[in-house]
Amino acid sequence: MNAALTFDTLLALLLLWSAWQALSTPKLDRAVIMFIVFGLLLTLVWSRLDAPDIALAEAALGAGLTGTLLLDALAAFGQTGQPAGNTGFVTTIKRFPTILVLLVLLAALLAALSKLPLQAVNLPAMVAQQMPDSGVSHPVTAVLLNFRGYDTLLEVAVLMLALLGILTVGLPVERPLLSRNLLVPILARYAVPLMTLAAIYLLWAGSHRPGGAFQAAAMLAAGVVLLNLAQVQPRWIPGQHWIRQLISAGFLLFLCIAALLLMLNGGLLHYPPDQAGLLILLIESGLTVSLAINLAAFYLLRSDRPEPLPNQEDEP
Amino acid sequence: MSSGLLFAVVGCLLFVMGLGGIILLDHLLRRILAFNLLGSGIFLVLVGLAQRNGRPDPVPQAMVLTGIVVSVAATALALALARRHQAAGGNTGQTDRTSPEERHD
Amino acid sequence: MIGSELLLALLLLVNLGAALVRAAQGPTAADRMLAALLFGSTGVGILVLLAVIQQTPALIDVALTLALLAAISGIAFAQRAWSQAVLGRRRGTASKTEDGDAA
Amino acid sequence: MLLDLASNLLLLAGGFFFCAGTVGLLRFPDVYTRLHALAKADNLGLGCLLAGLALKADSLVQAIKLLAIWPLVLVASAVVGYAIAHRADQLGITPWQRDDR
Repeated sequence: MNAALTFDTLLALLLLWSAWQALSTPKLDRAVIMFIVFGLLLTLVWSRLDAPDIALAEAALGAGLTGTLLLDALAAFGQTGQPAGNTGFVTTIKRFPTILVLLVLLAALLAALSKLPLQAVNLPAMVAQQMPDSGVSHPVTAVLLNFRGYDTLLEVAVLMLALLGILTVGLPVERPLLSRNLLVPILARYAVPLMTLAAIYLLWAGSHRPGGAFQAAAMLAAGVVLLNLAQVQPRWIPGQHWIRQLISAGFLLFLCIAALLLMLNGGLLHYPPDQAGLLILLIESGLTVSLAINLAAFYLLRSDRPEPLPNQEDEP
Repeated sequence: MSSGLLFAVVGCLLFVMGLGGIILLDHLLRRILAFNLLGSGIFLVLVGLAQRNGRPDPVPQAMVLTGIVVSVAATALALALARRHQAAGGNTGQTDRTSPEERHD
Repeated sequence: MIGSELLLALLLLVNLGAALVRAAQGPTAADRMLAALLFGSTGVGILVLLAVIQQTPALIDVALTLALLAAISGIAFAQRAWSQAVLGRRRGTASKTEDGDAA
Repeated sequence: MLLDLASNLLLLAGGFFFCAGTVGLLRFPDVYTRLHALAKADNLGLGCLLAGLALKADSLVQAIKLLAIWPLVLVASAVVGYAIAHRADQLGITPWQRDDR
């Protein structure tokens, strides 16, 4: 057994272990932390799969944003008491049929996996063939913004819709900091400029090597979250218009370019090859800012109304 | 066995675990975690399966990159919904249906 | 040469695994959070080794990202999430009585 | 070559310190001491590892990038370690003493 395979197997086992812990542990805090660990292990998996773009996004989002969102929610849910273990013998019997169906599904999936033909179409070769027309030299960026540009356009729309949905159902109430210390603001003051620099670097790198708008945006959003944790950046309240304007600006820029190209070239997001690089850079810069604010808004946009049910408060 | 195939199999396992979690778990936050595990499983299958021969494939990688950002958005929306549900006095399903009085201990 | 670095990466992964399993057992929530913090050092180490082994310098960027961001979830945990309610125990006895879930 | 030898020695030292950190995490009795194992031994190991790899790096830019990671990790782990220990102290978790056992 060679070392690379041992490495992969051990990594796979750790990944499955952390996923199992996140689902099965009776304690909520442990479940959330194990899920954060799962995300970080996944970063290593993407690195092993030669997907540094995804690893970058997973590291930035998993460590920066998803983790803090979940920990924040944990603090809100934690106050209603710990969930019961729910692992008694009777519940196991009741759950047996479901588990059986799931196992059959798993067997079917694995069987299907083993029967798939190795390769029906050779996508990497097709991408490589089209690369000269794409205006960039990194294949993932070419796919994201040129060959499948409309997917990316719709994705930005999905992010905006999620934020609209959150605004519609009512924003979560901001919870007070439980503890504060002097070191975190100092860290934030030094780290956030570095993170901004790193984001600009990732954006610039996107055209010729792994990196790009999403990773840069995730990095910037993490910076804003850190500023909030350091109490430098207060929460955003729903009335602030510049937030909404900036969030929609990136999407509208993308949409305008798409519409313009539709009128000029007759194809949605069909860039002329000699201007493709410039247009993609323009779109990516706009996207970075608006995606970053959108992602940060998931954490920072908080209601200014008090908790509807104050009797549930039992903070020290 | 290439690492692509290995992690595709792991992706299948994660998908089934996540699905089981969504069906079987009570607490809303746990279901959101399970939903994310399920999504990660799908991403692993997508990328791992395309790279069984060991060569990186940019198309599924770009799709998964999009998917990760979307799943963060979905998670944020789900968390907001769950917190709203709880703030409105709804049961997050986290107990102890036999003794609801003990929820405020 | 690549072989020795792969072995070192494997050694680090074994370390990471052992530390993760230990940290996940608690007994306090902070002990579990150590599991996430491990990625700030051991995870970064594995990533830079993988960058050399697989000859993908972009993984160094991933390591840089992780180094910059590893702090955030730890700080969020200490400042926002780790309360008595989450701990679920009385003051002062936490380190003794927290340990209830070996599962 | 001498450079290769130095690099390999540093890598070995890095592996050793990582192992030491893990042993510390496995054996230390409370949060404070375990934080200390993580923040000290592991970060020293990472420093050795990064220095070892930087000596072998293909280009100067890559070497500088590798070495830049270390101060970042040091600062980050110092702040996180402080934040968690501070909070643990606030929650009244008493540090372990030999007499306890």
